[in-house]
Amino acid sequence: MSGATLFSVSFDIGSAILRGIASVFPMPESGWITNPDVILGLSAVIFAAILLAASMLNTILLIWWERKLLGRIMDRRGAMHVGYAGLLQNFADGLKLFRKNTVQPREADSLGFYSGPVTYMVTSLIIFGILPISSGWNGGALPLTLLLALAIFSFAPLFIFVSAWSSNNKYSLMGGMRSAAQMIAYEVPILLAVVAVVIVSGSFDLTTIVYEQQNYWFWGPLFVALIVFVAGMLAEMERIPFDLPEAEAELVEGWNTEYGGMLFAFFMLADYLRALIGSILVVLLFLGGWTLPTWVPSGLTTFPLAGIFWFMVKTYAVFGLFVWIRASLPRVRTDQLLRVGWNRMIPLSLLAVFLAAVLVTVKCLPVFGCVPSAGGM
Amino acid sequence: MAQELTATEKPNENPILWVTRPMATAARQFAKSLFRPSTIVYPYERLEDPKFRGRLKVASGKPFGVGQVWDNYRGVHALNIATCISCNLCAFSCPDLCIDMVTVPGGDPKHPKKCPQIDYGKCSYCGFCSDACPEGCLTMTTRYELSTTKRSEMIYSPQKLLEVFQHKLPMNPIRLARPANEDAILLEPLLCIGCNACARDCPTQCITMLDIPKPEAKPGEKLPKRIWKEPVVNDSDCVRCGTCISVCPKECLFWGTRR
Amino acid sequence: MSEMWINMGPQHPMTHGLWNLRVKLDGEIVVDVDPEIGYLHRGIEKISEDRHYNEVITLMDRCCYVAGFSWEHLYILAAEEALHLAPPERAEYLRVLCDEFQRIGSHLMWYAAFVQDIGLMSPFLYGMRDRDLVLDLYQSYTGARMTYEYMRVGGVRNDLPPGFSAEARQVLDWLSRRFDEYDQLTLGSDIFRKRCDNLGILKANDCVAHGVTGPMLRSAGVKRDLRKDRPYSAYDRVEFDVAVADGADVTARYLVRLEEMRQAVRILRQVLDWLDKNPGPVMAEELPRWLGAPYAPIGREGYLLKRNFPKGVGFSAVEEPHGEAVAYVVNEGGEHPYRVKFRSPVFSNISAARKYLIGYHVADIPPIMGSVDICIGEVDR
Amino acid sequence: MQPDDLSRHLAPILGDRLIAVEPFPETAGRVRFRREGALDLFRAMRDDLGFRHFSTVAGIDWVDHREAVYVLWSDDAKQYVLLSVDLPAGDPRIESASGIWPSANWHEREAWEMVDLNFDHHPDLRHLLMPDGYTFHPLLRSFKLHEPEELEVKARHV
Amino acid sequence: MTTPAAEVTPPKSSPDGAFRLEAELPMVTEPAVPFLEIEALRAKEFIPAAKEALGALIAEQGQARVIRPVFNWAGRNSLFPLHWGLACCAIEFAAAFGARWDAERFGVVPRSSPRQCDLMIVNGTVTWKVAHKLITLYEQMPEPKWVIAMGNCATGGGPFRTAYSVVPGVDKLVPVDVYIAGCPPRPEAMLDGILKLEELIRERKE
Repeated sequence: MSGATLFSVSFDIGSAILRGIASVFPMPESGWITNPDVILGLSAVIFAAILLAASMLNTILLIWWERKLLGRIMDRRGAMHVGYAGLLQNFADGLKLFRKNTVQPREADSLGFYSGPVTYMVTSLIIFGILPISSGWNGGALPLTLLLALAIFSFAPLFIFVSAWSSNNKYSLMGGMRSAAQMIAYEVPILLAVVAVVIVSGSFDLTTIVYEQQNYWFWGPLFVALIVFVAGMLAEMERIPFDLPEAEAELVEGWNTEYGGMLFAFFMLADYLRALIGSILVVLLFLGGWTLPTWVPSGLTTFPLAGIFWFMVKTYAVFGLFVWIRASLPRVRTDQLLRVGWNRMIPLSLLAVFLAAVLVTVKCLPVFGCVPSAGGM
Repeated sequence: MAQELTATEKPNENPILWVTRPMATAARQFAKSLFRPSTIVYPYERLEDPKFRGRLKVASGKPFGVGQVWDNYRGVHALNIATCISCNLCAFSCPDLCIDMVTVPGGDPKHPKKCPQIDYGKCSYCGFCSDACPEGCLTMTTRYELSTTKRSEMIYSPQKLLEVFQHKLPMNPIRLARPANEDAILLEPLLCIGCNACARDCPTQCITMLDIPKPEAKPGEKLPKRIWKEPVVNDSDCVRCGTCISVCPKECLFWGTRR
Repeated sequence: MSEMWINMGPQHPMTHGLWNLRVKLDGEIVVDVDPEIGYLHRGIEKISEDRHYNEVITLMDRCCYVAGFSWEHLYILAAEEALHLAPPERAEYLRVLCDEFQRIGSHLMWYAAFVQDIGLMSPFLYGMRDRDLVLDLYQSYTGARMTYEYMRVGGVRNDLPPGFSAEARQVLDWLSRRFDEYDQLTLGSDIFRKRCDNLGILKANDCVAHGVTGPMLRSAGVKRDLRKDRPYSAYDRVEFDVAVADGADVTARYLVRLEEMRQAVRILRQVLDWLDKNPGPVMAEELPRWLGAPYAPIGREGYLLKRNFPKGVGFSAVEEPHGEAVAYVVNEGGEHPYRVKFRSPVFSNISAARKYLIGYHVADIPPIMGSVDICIGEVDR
Repeated sequence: MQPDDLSRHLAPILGDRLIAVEPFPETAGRVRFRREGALDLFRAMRDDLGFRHFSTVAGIDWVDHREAVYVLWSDDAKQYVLLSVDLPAGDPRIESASGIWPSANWHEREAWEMVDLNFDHHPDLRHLLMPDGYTFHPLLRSFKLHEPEELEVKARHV
Repeated sequence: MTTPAAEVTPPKSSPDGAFRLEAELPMVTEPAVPFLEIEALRAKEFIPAAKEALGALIAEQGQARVIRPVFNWAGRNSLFPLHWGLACCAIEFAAAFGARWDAERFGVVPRSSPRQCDLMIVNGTVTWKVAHKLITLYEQMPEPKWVIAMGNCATGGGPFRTAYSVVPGVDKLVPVDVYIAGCPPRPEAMLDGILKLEELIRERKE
């Protein structure tokens, strides 16, 4: 595993810029420009910018992917006239929403009304800083990446509830309450399913977890945990069949009923950011991250940025699964959702933890490893 | 009858996994529509194009439209001004009162030629007018794109309807046969004053004024003051528009069954 | 949270039309409801009094816009009775053909709207796609997709175009395969069953007391179908079963409607067979001059002489896709009907909303109201 | 069920409040009664004769008087029956049927709104189709429709 | 007596060859446009828009003039209509979002909340009872916003314009940008109206 990493790339860019500046203006007192700390600071900024651009681009691509896939499942074409095959459709949507007025309802709480979407968006973006995309392509190499990611991920109900309450609309309020209840209910099974992964891999670091999957991906031995995790993620992402907070049929648009213009765009983007994060987590925890099995031809794994490529392919495939579920399943009801969450998912996740413990103790993991892989990319 | 109650019981199948069956159905549909969804890319493809006509292709899973859907579609009218006889029947038969008869150039000054002007903001496309048109000059075409930015552009003058006609769109081929026991225009001779109004205004010129013998005035009786002519209607040419009845000053013409 | 009233409507995704459901909620539980209609009241009964008998047909298509044929049929039956006319037999069969195709089209529209209410996305598209095929068939012989103006007092406007029968059979084959697919997407999913079983229960006694008719009534086990009980047109000459279920809940209504579509396919095959074999006139012979439809110069200006036409009262009832519709037409000898009164099935079905909504969750309102199959045009008229 | 059956059954109950039972095509008949006997007739129809389904009530304005036509259906006989009652135009009151058939509630509201028939003891006689405060009764013959004011648009190509 | 019945009589002479009977029609095969090409059909429109933007940038050097074409492009390609159904036209409105016409191709996605909409398609008869709600909904939509009067009832009351309860034309309540005639208009006609509105937005100057 050699070559460029995300940080080295941004470091190179930053130092090149600063060195260029220093060479263009060879002033005696400009030595501070090439100071390593300054270069480091600038490269951090560039790093963040690249991350932001990449995550936004991916989110928008994800929306396009969902629209096209949904269209095909529904026997139609989906967006196709704006840009090639509708690729620019979501840019048009974003630009239009950016231009539109934002109407604040009378008697709405402006602090919560405006801060809700922004914080919702920002917390979703933060997670991208710590998710590894390929070996070396991550921001913070913290030892507890997984926990941090899940912790930030579960901030969302708070902000949703704040913005729902602030918009002073009954539908919003009901949507916010549903959202909070549902996210809290599904936090526990998700965390327990993650515990199963942690037991098997022995680490809270996402990069380590991926490297632990070099020999076998975890989806085989930890199938129960995968099921629980995917179901929980569907609930966290508020997608059909668990899209109750935005249930279009009864609550007009759920908690973003009163939001229009850019704030609505924030909600929309953050929703899909969370969907992207959910898909990425599934890939990282269960599908071997950026690694491929050993039996694939080596040409597929050695081209530049192959890790990122395969990682993206897997992520979009997992999201395609979510879209497929969305296209074919009805929405459940609140009480059913909570009942499933507390009565089914938690026992199931406990079972997953127990199975993981048994597997580790008996050391029979490779038997279940469906995709033997010698990793190394 | 084999069964009396058909759907009495809910099918109580136990799904293996509660999501598999609908997801499998969706996947099957996805596989079908992957390369050719049943969408018609409207501004570029049109259902009225010949390639969508013809036989139905549902068997292949691509429902694209049925047969001669378009031949008798009721869209914008086409008016052949040349054959219009200004009989007013279209305006009479319009349930929505959207047809005005306006003067078009071409008539003689005494009998200005009047052709229908249609307000498509009121028209309900029922086809009564084209059914009523005796000469077949007002028909409905397959044109349906009528969006405008001004309300006034929705009013189609006879000239504009003529333009539609000149586009030679497919027209509604269904012509209704005339009822065999149609009533005819009858005359109450005692009331008639022979004023020629009916013959003058008849759009088909099927009324001729024939001389009638002037009766001898009996002593003490005063002859009615009138022209000694009487209208005779040629039933085979008459289109039953009722113009003669409406212009008759003495209300001496009426509908009835000719013996 | 204490109880609160919320307005669901007039612009709300649940309504499928223009009406307002005021709901009193205790948390997520419905405590009280108050349906409010009239947002689409267009005065059809009043306008009919100013219209010629045949011109009322254009209003009938727009009265119930998903079941135009059925309402044309309803009005035509009453008007013919009021005017003492009888259509030829072929016209009766053609009307049954229209009615049953309309039943399929209306139920497909219902299916598309209903599955959207419980959050199913793709079946909406499938339902609309298959409905478009049926609409194509309408268009091929009436010339319009939704507003047909096809039936006339004394018969129907025109005969079927050549080749119609073969195409109709193809569509029927296609549809009967699709019905199984629909079942896969709904009944095959456990979530659907969990959502819809034992939901919106309205037992047979309540149905009868509140005037609820149609698939809602039949889903409660009452086998009342005017096509069977009081056959009109050619319904006594075709074979079919009345779809009945006994759950009285949303699933039962779903089953009844799906079964009705299958029965409609069965009826249509028989009717098409009959029509293929028996050509004939489609308009009655002895029509009064001003009813001889196409050429009637209609006495707008009032100069046409009033003729002595026998007075009469027409009463008709048809089994519309939504339920029992009744028309009452008074003919006072003029060119216009003196009074036209329609009874809409959905009108009564909505009025019983208090009976089948209270006690359920707010999330249950859309599927329950969806299973009622609301067409607000005929409710408000 | 024939008109004779109806009159045989109803005559003892209603007495002189029953005017006649006329035959009506494709129904069990048309019962003409005086409005004083409304409740007794309704009860008899529902309980004794099995007309448990209240279909509709049509109000007709005959200028000099008004008429209410009730349409009922019996699942046993599989027949409709029409009940017709004449009400004076100045005082069009009649007993409400909504106590007998709950479904009559909305139909009577509509009849009151449209044809101005007053239903006594109706639980909730308020506007149904028209907005609150609408003072006209549109289906009366004296209420005339008129074309809306003409748009100031003229065709451009004349 | 000859039959007075209505009959289907094929046209005796097709005046222009436009009539074609069924037997002469070719069998429908697959549509001729290939798969990828059809997706790219309207992509070409983006290039003129981009050129327009660039040209404006070079010619005018003014910020507003540069940005306007881009935003107009965005605005006209993502019209969110309000999801509500008034009457008959609402069914055709729904059919236009069905599989056969698929209005989402143009970026037209109905939203239920007026705050997120920029296009109100008045698809049916507007009665006086609902008039003030319609105005409220229009006012709840954020600028810029457009109104399409779909069908004759919204345009001028249609067949019901004489009725006591019907607003004769929604332009008496809200400003209307595009009228679509038809009773009801076909889904294609509705799409045609939306395309006409897009042309309007393309030349927008504010």
